Amino acid sequence: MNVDWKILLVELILMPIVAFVVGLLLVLLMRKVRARIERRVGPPFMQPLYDIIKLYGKKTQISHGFIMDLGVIMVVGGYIAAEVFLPVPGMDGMAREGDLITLIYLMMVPSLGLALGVGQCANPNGSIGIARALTSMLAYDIPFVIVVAGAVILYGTSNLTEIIAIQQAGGLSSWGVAMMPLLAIGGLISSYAMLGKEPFELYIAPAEIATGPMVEMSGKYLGALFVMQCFQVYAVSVLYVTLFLGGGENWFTFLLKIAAVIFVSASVTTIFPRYKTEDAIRWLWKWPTGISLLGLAIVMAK
Amino acid sequence: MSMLAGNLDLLLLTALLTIVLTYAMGNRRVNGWCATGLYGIQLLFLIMMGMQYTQATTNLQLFSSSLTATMFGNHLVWEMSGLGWFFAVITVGAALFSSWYAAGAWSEKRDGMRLFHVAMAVNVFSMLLLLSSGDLLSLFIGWELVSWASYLIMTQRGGAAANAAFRYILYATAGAVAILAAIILLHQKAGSLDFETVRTYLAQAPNALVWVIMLLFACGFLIKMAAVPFHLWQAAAYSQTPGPAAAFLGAISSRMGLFALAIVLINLIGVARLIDMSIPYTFLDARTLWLWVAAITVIVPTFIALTQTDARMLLAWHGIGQGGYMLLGIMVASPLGVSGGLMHVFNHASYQAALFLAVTSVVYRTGTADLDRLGGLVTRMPLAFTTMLLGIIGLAGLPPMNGFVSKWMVYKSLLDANMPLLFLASVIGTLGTILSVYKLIHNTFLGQLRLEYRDVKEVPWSMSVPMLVLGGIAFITGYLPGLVLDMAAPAQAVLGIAPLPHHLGGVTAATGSLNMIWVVSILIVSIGIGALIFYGGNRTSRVHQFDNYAGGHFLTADMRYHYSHNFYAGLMRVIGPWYRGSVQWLETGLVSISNFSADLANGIYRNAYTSAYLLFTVVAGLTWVMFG
Amino acid sequence: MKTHNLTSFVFLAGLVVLLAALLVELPFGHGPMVTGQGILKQAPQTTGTANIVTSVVLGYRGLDTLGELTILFIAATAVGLVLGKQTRQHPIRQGGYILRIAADLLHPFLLLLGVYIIVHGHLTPGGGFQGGVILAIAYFLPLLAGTQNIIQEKLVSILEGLAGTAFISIGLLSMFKHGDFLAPLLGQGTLGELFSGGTLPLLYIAVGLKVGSEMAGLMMRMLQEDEPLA
Amino acid sequence: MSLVLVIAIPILGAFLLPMLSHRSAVLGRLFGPIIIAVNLGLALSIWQHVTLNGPQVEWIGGFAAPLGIVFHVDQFTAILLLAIAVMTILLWPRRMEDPIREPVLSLVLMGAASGLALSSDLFNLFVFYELTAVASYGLVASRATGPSQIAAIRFLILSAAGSALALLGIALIYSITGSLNLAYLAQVAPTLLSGPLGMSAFMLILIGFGVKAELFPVNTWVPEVYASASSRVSAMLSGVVSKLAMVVILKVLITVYANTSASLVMLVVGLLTLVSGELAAYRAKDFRRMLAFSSIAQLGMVAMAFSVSGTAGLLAGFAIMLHHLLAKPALFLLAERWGGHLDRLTGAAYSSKTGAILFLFLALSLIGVPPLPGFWAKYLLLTALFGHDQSLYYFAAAVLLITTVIEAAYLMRILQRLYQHKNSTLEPHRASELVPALVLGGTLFLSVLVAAPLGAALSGIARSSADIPAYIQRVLPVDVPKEINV
Amino acid sequence: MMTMSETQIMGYLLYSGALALIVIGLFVIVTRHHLIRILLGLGLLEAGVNLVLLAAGFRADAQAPIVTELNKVGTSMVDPVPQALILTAIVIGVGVLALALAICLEIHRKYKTLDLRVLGMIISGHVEDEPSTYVIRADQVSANKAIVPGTAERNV
Repeated sequence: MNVDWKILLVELILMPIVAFVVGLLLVLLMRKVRARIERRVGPPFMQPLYDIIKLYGKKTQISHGFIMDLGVIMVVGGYIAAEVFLPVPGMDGMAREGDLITLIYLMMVPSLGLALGVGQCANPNGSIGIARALTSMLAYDIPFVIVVAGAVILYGTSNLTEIIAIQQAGGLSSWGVAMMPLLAIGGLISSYAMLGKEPFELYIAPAEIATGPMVEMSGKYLGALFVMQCFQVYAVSVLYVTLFLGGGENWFTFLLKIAAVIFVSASVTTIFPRYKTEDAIRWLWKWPTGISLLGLAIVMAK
Repeated sequence: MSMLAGNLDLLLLTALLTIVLTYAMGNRRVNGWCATGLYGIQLLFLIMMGMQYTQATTNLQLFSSSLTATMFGNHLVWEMSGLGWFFAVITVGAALFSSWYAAGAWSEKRDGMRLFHVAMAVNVFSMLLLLSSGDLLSLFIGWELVSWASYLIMTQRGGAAANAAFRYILYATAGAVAILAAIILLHQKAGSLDFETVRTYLAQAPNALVWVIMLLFACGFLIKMAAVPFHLWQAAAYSQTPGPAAAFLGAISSRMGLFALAIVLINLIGVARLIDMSIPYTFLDARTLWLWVAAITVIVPTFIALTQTDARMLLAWHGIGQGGYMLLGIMVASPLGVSGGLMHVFNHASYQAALFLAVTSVVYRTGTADLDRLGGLVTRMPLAFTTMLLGIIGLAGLPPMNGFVSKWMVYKSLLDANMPLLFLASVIGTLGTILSVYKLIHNTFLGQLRLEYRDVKEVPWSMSVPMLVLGGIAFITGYLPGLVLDMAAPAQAVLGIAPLPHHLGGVTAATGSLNMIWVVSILIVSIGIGALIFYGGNRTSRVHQFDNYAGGHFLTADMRYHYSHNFYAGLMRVIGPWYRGSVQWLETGLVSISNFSADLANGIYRNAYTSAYLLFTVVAGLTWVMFG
Repeated sequence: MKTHNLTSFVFLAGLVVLLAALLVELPFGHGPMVTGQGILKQAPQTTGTANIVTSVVLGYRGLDTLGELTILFIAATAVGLVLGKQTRQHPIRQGGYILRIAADLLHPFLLLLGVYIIVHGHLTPGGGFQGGVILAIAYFLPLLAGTQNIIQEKLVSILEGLAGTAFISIGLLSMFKHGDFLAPLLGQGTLGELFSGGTLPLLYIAVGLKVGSEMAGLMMRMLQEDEPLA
Repeated sequence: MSLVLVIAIPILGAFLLPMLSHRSAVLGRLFGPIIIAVNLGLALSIWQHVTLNGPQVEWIGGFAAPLGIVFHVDQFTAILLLAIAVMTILLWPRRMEDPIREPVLSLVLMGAASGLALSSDLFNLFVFYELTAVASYGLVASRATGPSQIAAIRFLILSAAGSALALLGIALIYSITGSLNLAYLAQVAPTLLSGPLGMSAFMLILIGFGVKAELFPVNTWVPEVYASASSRVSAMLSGVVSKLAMVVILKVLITVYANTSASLVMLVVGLLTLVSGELAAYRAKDFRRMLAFSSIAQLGMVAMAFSVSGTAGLLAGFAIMLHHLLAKPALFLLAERWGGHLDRLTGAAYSSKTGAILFLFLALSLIGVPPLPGFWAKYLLLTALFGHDQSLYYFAAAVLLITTVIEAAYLMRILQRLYQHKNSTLEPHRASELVPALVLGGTLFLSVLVAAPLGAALSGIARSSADIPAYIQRVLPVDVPKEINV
Repeated sequence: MMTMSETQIMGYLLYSGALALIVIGLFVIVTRHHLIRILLGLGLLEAGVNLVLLAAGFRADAQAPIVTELNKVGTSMVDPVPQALILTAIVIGVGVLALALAICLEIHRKYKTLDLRVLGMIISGHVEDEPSTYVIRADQVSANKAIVPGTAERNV
């Protein structure tokens, strides 16, 4: 494997940082959009960062045992690992060593970590929250997997860099969104659920934190989860851009695209109420799954 | 050394010797260690054979034994091919770790250890015999031996175990007669039973006949694999046996079905033939049929496992489901798929054994495997927890464990073969697995520690070491999957599949490659970074495990607040109704039919007017021969 | 039970039809008597008995005869086995005077008749079986008539044993002399005379004694039952 | 060396035994075994003679066939003779209510059974059949319990009526052909006996001898008798006598009625017997009844095997016969202590270990687990059935396979009970039962080790037995004219 | 000597007699319940069969197979073989009958009944077996009524 080690090392260090920064911006964007829709001013520019720093600096940090720590470590570490498999303009990172499927499974490691951590702090509400979370993972991953399958079969490869290359070579008409619009819709909806946005936000339940997974998460535990949120928002949006919007030709269009994705999701989700878990499952298994299957059929027909 | 190397007789004799010695030693403690040592020797012989593959130019080398016989005109030979060797390594390895675990503290103040070790040895021997069968008849002989040996190992605890084993042996006999029918049909048509003749005959046999033979064989072998709809027997039968035996069975036993099925479907009939054997009035062909059987076998047992409340039952059900992945990979019959399927056999053996042993450790200390009555043991039994963590990550097929690699290969081969629905099915299986294994580890080790288990201690080293080593194997083969892929290469060659280009870290394919060295290293490093960030924050203060609040209300340790029962209530509310469509009715229907007709027969024999039969028969018979 | 009888009737009717259909097919009166002709041709020379049936019974089919003797023997044995030891001697009801006298008078004549029939079995109709039965009756009649029991169990058992042994040993003898079991021995003499037919008359005497003793034994054991059957 | 001795000596012994035991009880007690030993020696010498220089023929009394009675012995017959003698000595009653009469019956049974094996004259076969029958009624009734005697009388009625019908069949054959010699009949059969008349004669003979051959549906006596008679008698009947009745049917079938319709009849009868036996055994509540039903099923398998014409069928039939000849008596001997309701068996394995292990072995062999002999027997049968390219034979094979599962079900259920829990009320087996059973089981086990040469030898035997023209040549050296015009 | 038509008639007579005996015998065996009657039926059946056997040996215009001055060797005689066979068959019948009667005696001593249905119920386990505890009233046996286990009451 003839890679330039220095460049690779730089990339490996740079990509998570970029992801973190961009993730912060995206979180900010989401909160801003929401605030604007709700006729509020919204947080200042540095607010997300401040939150994290504040949480890490808290005085009382209650730990329920090593596994709880391990859990949040896995949460953060898993996403850091995931980021280097997501190609961004100029930086492929590990994308050649592990493909789309690897990435998806890497992105499941943090949820397992979270589950472990929450499970360790013997709080029934936490466990219930985890049960909710895993259930809705089952719910949204099914349409998402269909989308992935469709994309891989359409592009004939599961290597993200090549997927990007194929789309950019063909121009706008060969973007995923043009080639497989239905799958694009399905992917968008399931990405909302993945991000825990309305109407699928029940499992994170940020509004009533006492009955969600984060019930015992105070201080830097919650901070780690905030970091995770940044990474997650970044990862999901970049993945969507990579699959459907032709990746990033350069940093400008790249940021534009992911911002667009987040903007759309933020603005759309704001107007929705919240589903119960069961209803979320039913809905996700009815509409996005149906749409994606239809799209898949079209892709197969091609 | 050279005369030792690749000597099948030596291997079989050692296996036989193991039976004799374990019987002779009886219930002494040393028995277990001796058995373990003998398994070690067998593993050594197998490794020597493996060496020969590295030197040999071809992967098709056979290790023939001097054991042959000629019965009624067909010549039975026993010779081990690469395929058999691969499975044999797993078999002996599983036996090694199981008996190692059983040899230690576990066997103290426990009678029937002789039976345990003998049953294990008999299993290993018969499996080796099966795996080294050189023609269909010797295959059948080995097959039956394996079935009855597993019956022996299942039934040893008596009571419920005996009933489960009884159910198993009925299924097994049904399968065996199906296989026997197929074999004799082939013998009549092809004239001989050695693989070469059968292959050449099947190549030009009419489709209908091949269908019949294939279905008969497949029924027999799928029953051993407990594929849907024959899946009812396995979980109970495996989980009721003593822990280490359950580990052994769960690791390898039902893979014998896969071995035989691979030989018949891939090696004898051939995938090309399967593909052009289309099912009338549908757009399906034979291969698609088996692929879907495999996919359903992935999904159904996994979601049954999701509902289990006994740790061993849960694991056993997952064992069935994982068998589906192997069958999927092998039936895809692309280099990637077959390697994935075969590798998954190894990986599954490693983490499944580890999981069973971990659960056994919990049972050893707490006396129960009921998921509703455990919890919080992580602080008490950290090593068992570690083993189980490694195990469930492997079982769920997440990086960095080896389960991920093989499953990745199966997914990839399915996508490359343009089978998105099967891919979807297998991923659904994985998601279900994640849910249920989290329930397993959560209900066992996390959450509230029950008061009665307050001063439970870690299991002794003699038990914890083997299971940790198994977990370690699961991790290392995940880190360097090339090791296993090298082992699987000869097996793949035997099945007539092109070799898979791979390296130590994984596979490189045009359509997306995987290099676990990188993936795992990155994951480790980034978890390290995560740790840095975490410990960079303000220092934490531990609270006692019993110091818990919920909703601001203090929870006393004696009250039960561990959220374990009916863990996925919400999900069950949605998918619960779908569990009704089980195939239980098939079994019960058969049983009631046979009972009814049996009563009928008894009635005939209990009639008081027996001489009337004479009259009736005479009249009927004369009418037949005179007018019929 | 009614249904059972009804079905039986139906089937029996069917049987009648079928058997009738079979029997009318049979070549009555002119069937191919392959064995019979051969025997009729050979028998006078080979066995030298005027009564060819006898030569069949004791010569050509001597083994069957041995078999049936054995059947009688083990039937008697089995009867003894079944009825067991517990059958006790009970006082026999005395018959009327005339009956007893008649029985006593008839006894020697019956004996004589039986012996005659036995020894002439190879010349005239009749033979060991018929004569044996008469012998048995000769001993049984007084028993029925209620005079004292003149059959000793011991005697009977010894007699049946000896007779059977005699039959077989004649057979074996002929085997050692002639090479074949039950082959005719001692030259046949002239056809139609009393001392002719080689060993066959001897065999018939053995048969007669055997049958007589067996029948007597059977009847005796039966008689020792007192209760009438419901 | 004359063949008749095999019959004459036991009968002679039977005649002499009462007198001897009146002389001295000890001598009488020893006499039976001595006679059997002599017979065993005779059988051995016959067997050796036959294996050395081929099948033998003997004209009784030197009267040339077809006029007289003919004995014919080939290797299979010789093996049967050996088996009869061996089984008689193994099942010889140690302690008996009646020290004189039971040995007499057993001796006669041995002689008559040998006669059944040897004779090739239709009526002579009938006589020996009746002799066997009477001896076995006596033996069944010898156990002075009510049920055994009821069973005996029911058995007697059925069997006597059956043999009357068989005699009717023989009479029909005689009036058609005018001869009773099987070889001669084999010659004339195609012209004279292939019509409905001849076939109905076969039907009558089949039904008549089928009573003792345990063929459906005239085998209703089997469970009663085996459940109530002493287990040695049951062993003798199911092990030896039923086989010999089957051999008689076989003789008639392969010599005279070697046509498709007859073998079709055999197949159907065998199939019904198999199915009814296995099903009934599946629900049997009593160990001995279960064994009885399973022996019915085995004989059904034999009948199915003989329905396949040619060497394959004979080979399969012989294999199953010999296997069952060894396995079932051993099981009946075990049943001596294990009779009664199945629930009594719970935990019996802990009271007599050896018995349980022996049962396991025999059960596995009966189910047909390779490489035990039972498997090879079933394998041969299946091969024969599949070799016959007819749908009905395929169906028969399928049924056989399915019933194998049922067989496994009931045998394994017994095993479950045996090993269930430790407190058992049953007393362990006595040596007098265990030793013969172990001898039989051991023979079976040894046959596993020498399976390959054994199989080769057996197929040779079957080949020689299936060669009918040679048989005719041996029995009728001078070709008898088919019709003698009067 | 006998003409052909007479032969025919004789044959019909013989065979119809034999047929009648066989069928009546079977009828008794099948439909009666009393052991003694069944044994009598057995006797009839055997007689019929023997008659068929006898008829097999018959020849038109032939003598008895006994060589005397009247009919020398070579004159046409009837077939001697069936006669010998019948002799054997009869004796066999006698033996079987004797044994059967003995068993009947024994059974009657034990159960005080010879009704096959009751005995059948006893042996097939519908009524548990304890010898000499069954009293079957005579009317029940004589009248062809089914005897249910309940009516077989104990006498102590």
